[in-house]
Amino acid sequence: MGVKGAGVDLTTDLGFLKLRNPVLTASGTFGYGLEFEPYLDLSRLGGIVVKGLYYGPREGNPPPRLVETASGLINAIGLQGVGVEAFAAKVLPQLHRIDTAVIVNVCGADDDEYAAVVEFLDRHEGIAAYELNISCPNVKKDGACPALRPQTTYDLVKRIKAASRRPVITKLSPNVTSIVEIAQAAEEAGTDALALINTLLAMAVDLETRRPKLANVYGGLSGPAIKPVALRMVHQVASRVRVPVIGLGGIMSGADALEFLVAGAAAVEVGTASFVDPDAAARVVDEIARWCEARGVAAVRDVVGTIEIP
Amino acid sequence: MGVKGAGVDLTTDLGFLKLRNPVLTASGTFGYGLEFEPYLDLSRLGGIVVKGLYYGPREGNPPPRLVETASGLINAIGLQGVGVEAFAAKVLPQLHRIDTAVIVNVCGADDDEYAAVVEFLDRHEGIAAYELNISCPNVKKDGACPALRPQTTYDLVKRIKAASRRPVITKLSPNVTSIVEIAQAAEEAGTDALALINTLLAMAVDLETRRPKLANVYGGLSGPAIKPVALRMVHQVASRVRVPVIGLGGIMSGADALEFLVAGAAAVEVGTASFVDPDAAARVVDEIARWCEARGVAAVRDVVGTIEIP
Amino acid sequence: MTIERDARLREVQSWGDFFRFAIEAPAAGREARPGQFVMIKVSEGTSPLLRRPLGVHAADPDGLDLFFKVAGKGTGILSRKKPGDRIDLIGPLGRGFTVSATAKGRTAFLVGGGRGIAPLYFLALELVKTGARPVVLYGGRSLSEIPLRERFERTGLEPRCSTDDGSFGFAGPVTELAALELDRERPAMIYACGPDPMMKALAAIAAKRGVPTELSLESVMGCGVGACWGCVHRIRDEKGDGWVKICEEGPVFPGERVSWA
Amino acid sequence: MTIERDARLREVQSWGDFFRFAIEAPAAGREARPGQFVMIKVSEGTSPLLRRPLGVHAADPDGLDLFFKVAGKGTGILSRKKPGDRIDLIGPLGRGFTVSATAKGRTAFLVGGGRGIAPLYFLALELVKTGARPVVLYGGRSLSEIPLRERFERTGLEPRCSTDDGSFGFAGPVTELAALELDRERPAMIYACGPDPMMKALAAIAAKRGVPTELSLESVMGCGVGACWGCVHRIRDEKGDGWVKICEEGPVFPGERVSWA
Ligand SMILES: Cc1cc2nc3c(=O)[nH]c(=O)nc-3n(C[C@H](O)[C@H](O)[C@H](O)COP(=O)(O)OP(=O)(O)OC[C@H]3O[C@@H](n4cnc5c(N)ncnc54)[C@H](O)[C@@H]3O)c2cc1C
Ligand SMILES: Cc1cc2nc3c(=O)[nH]c(=O)nc-3n(C[C@H](O)[C@H](O)[C@H](O)COP(=O)(O)OP(=O)(O)OC[C@H]3O[C@@H](n4cnc5c(N)ncnc54)[C@H](O)[C@@H]3O)c2cc1C
Ligand SMILES: Cc1cc2nc3c(=O)[nH]c(=O)nc-3n(C[C@H](O)[C@H](O)[C@H](O)COP(=O)(O)O)c2cc1C
Ligand SMILES: Cc1cc2nc3c(=O)[nH]c(=O)nc-3n(C[C@H](O)[C@H](O)[C@H](O)COP(=O)(O)O)c2cc1C
Ligand code: FES
Ligand code: FES
Repeated sequence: MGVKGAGVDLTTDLGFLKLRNPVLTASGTFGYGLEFEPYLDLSRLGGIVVKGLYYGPREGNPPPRLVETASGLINAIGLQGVGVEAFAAKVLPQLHRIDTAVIVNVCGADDDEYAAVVEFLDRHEGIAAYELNISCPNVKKDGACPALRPQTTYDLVKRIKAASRRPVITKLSPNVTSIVEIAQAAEEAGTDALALINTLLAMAVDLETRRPKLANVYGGLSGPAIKPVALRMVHQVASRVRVPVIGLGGIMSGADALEFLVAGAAAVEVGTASFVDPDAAARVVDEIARWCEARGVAAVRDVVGTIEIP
Repeated sequence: MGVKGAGVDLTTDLGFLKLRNPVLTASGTFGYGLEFEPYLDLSRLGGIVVKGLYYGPREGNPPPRLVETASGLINAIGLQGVGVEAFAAKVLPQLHRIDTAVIVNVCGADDDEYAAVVEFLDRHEGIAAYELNISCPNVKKDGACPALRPQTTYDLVKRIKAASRRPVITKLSPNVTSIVEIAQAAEEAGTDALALINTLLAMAVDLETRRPKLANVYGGLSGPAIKPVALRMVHQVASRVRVPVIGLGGIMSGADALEFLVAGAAAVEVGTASFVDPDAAARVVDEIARWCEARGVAAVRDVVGTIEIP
Repeated sequence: MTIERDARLREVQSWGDFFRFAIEAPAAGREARPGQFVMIKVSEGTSPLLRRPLGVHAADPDGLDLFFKVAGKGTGILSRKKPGDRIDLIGPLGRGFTVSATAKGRTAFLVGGGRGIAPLYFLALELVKTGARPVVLYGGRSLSEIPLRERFERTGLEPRCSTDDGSFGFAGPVTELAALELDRERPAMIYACGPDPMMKALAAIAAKRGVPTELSLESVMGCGVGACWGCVHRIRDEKGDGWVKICEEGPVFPGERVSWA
Repeated sequence: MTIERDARLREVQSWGDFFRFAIEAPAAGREARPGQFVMIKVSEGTSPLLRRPLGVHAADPDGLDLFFKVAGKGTGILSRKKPGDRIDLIGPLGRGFTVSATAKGRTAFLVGGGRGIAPLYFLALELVKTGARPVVLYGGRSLSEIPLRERFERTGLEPRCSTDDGSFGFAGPVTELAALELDRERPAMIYACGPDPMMKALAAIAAKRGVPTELSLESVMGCGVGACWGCVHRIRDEKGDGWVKICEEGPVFPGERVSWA
């Protein structure tokens, strides 16, 4: 084996989907994937979760849309996007030539729109699964979204599972009292997997102008600052559901990713890190492989959920 | 006026309590106050919130109790403390000679213990108010505490208000779906003020040993990392309750403190910052005064809640 | 565009809060065009977390120059780097100025406000190469805020300067100076970079006289590579207004396409 | 104890991962006693957020020395500081070794493992001043891990060394070396600093022979001033076991008071 770590088996089986390795890119932090071709070989990734899609094209929020905080980033993009038609016509065909799993992050103003998105996309090929974004804090007042209540989570997931011919990954919000309750509601409704966490509802104030730094007032906090909350939630959920959990939140390195795997995640997503280093996700893959090799771990799956609680 | 900023009126009126300035020290981050006498003049602070007190002495959790994260700190001290009798006998008398408001952070394993603590302390002088810690994530499983539900919050606050002859500040947990619901429940139950936020339930994993880095598994995340979440919650609550809100979470500087005041906090607490710089709270007072003077702000209260939402 | 994880800082020149860095980065240097920018990681740690965008101030096959003003934390950390230190940059990025828009022999106005002068030096040199005649209008708050004067003069370009406080050159905003110059002479093109209010005023002045402009816009940037959608500005096209990513379609836009709030 | 926000780094000496810093900090230097420590802010930013505890390695009226091994992020940043750089420290903190516990003319064993040797150099010098006879036992993984040998020798102290790999001196853990030395000679006191397993073993060895010990304990420290209750170790007193803050009552404790998990 030439490359260090090349001998390690990184394949990851989510049951409904086999991945080359457990590293996906997080929705909204990797564009439609193609933006990153100059920086890394996309076929080295486990998969790509594309930017959140509503049915129609969306304007998004006015700027400022981003503000940096201590080891974090608050965003209020407002899911600006091209809509399903343009996506299917312009983006999907180009993604076909890339040998990696393409997962579409599905959004909606209401349950009908979510359903319309998957029904439309079901008619197109080249999509491995849907990631149901029921947790975007940047579109409604006070960050309202279906993922804040077990019932709304259950209803939406049930509806989408019925509407869709593809596996559904439900992406949860950390802005809840009991992430386990929400996770279990999604599981009961038949989700094939869970992804957590989305961003923490947050705010920044410009002291000189005495205004919010974001035009949208509130936004979603991501990056290393939130990793300890994400790890806790992944650990809480993984031990209490049967479906695979995809962990994310502040992953910047292979070591970060491995911590999520140890805590019980079957796979991970790399988000904000891709802004700092466009090739971060590929580096995470390499670092995971090297770590496994150095420790004599033959297959990365052997690490999943191995945390010992003394 | 000699000192820069000395001309600015920093006095803060919480209604039930007048403070020299809006800067308090956060419970558990300033010991019993006396530990800091070598580093700053305690009488320059608006007040001191002492370490959480249970009725009896407590062992606390085994070490490791602390782990650093990106711009943050996770702690699982488990409220080790001397108990009310030793506090009243040894600590309180020494605090008498210091000319600053002393606020006692009250804890309990159940509502009865909370009540017992205030009933005991009510018989002693030199306490300006109680801060009801209904939100410590480090004592029960999965961070369970009364502040996670409106009803348990309401019941406990009601009980303590009836039991106590002193004003009660209710300290809220950020680990909830709707901080506003909890805040309103505490207000209905008659709390005199609200303090937010306590720590975010978090976890860190030691990749090499594949164990949690904290003996307690989960702990509470504090420091600059959580400031954006704290500001958001203070802003959400301040505009929806009539009682004064005390803001905290990641305040390291006068500018940070002023952001909380602008967002609607009547006063602030300095927490983790005191670990990094034992004189941080006094520095925050100075920086607030200097900022006000430079901007021609005559009284700091004129800044409170002045945020403009465009 | 490339990721250069260990480009080297070769030379540092400074004037108060302003710094010029000469950086050894051959690949980026060869590729860079005027108006393009690079994204720099100023710290190894996680705060500041994001890279900072800086325009290419000059470029040659060995590398490129940056010219920046300390605006806060990130540029502050950057300014403390010493020759020999590692520089982690991505670039060149974005679409720059259309050098060819000014024909051989024709005049172009290059209007720079404060740190906005950075990319215009590179542009001026390229225009000279094509045989066009760049006229540099350089404005700042005061004399200390227009430190690149000598650098332009050394290349034979005589920048016409303005200062808000009148401490040097024309007393007033550089946009007023531009208006006066436009009454004397009608350039083929106006290229500009500076704070939004200046750009907005200049666009209006140029439009009134029917002179085409290219404006380099600024925004907070999360990624610089078109992935975060954080850097949008209101831009017109056939289909009307929309939020356009300036890191990707810009940072340089034809003045008539830019809508101002 | 004082906060010295701008103490100056005067001199740096290094051996691989080990560093000795001579710092100009008069107030702290005058006050420091062997076994006390200082809390150092290694970065201006928020990561790492907390100060790092380092023992006082030597002290005089001009300031103090530190001796540390790069263990991670914080000590890594610290190790890159250069003479003339600012050092932000609080100290001296905690309760050190009881120098007077070894009477004039009596022998004391000073047992240091790895970086744990740091405070014992200071202690040895103080013991010599009081007319006691310090015998230094210095252990490390290999020759490269016991760099302070020469420094001790220059002061006339001949440290007896051990290395786990036998690359220098006694081959084996320093605790075994201590056991052998104890069979030859019975000191008035054993002072020790090193990793927990070494301290635990040493405490047992000394107890068996009835020799009193003082052990300097380590723990992650949030504040160093007794405020966070994060640095506790299991310590015995009249009332039995309890979690005791080592930054306040320690870091040095009589061996018989320390309970080991
Ligand atoms: C395409 C492009 C090219 C640029 N070229 C140059 C250049 O050549 N020379 C130069 O000096 N500056 C340039 N800038 C501006 C430079 O990027 C900012 O000054 C820098 O990012 C501020 O970072 P900081 O950490 O020092 O300040 P911060 O501490 O992040 O912020 C300080 C202040 O600057 C504002 N700010 C932050 N980021 C930006 C930004 N990207 N654009 C505008 N304002 C910002 C903040 O809102 C705040 O008010 C350019 C910006 C863009 C978008
Ligand atoms: C009272 C006291 C005196 C000390 N004196 C010295 C000294 O003179 N020379 C010296 O080299 N070291 C000394 N240490 C240890 C030193 O404080 C740690 O090595 C340092 O804090 C590690 O910080 P870091 O950021 O480099 O490592 P991190 O990146 O924080 O952690 C790296 C590894 O070190 C461990 N660690 C972190 N903090 C401590 C700590 N406070 N104690 C023990 N292990 C820790 C972590 O668990 C991790 O495994 C002392 C510790 C204490 C408590
Ligand atoms: C700029 C930005 C845009 C995002 N857009 C989406 C989105 O469209 N859909 C979604 O489910 N999550 C979105 N997220 C959340 C991320 O996918 C991820 O859940 C979050 O950032 C935490 O991971 P990180 O800390 O690694 O970034 C976005 C995050 C950022 C920073
Ligand atoms: C070590 C430590 C101990 C704490 N103990 C208490 C406590 O006893 N009672 C309480 O209400 N909050 C306690 N807190 C929470 C703080 O008071 C504060 O709410 C939190 O740290 C957020 O503020 P900060 O980011 O400024 O530290 C503790 C925090 C830390 C870090
Ligand atoms: S900076 Fe991220 S899209 Fe432009
Ligand atoms: S380090 Fe904070 S109490 Fe000891």
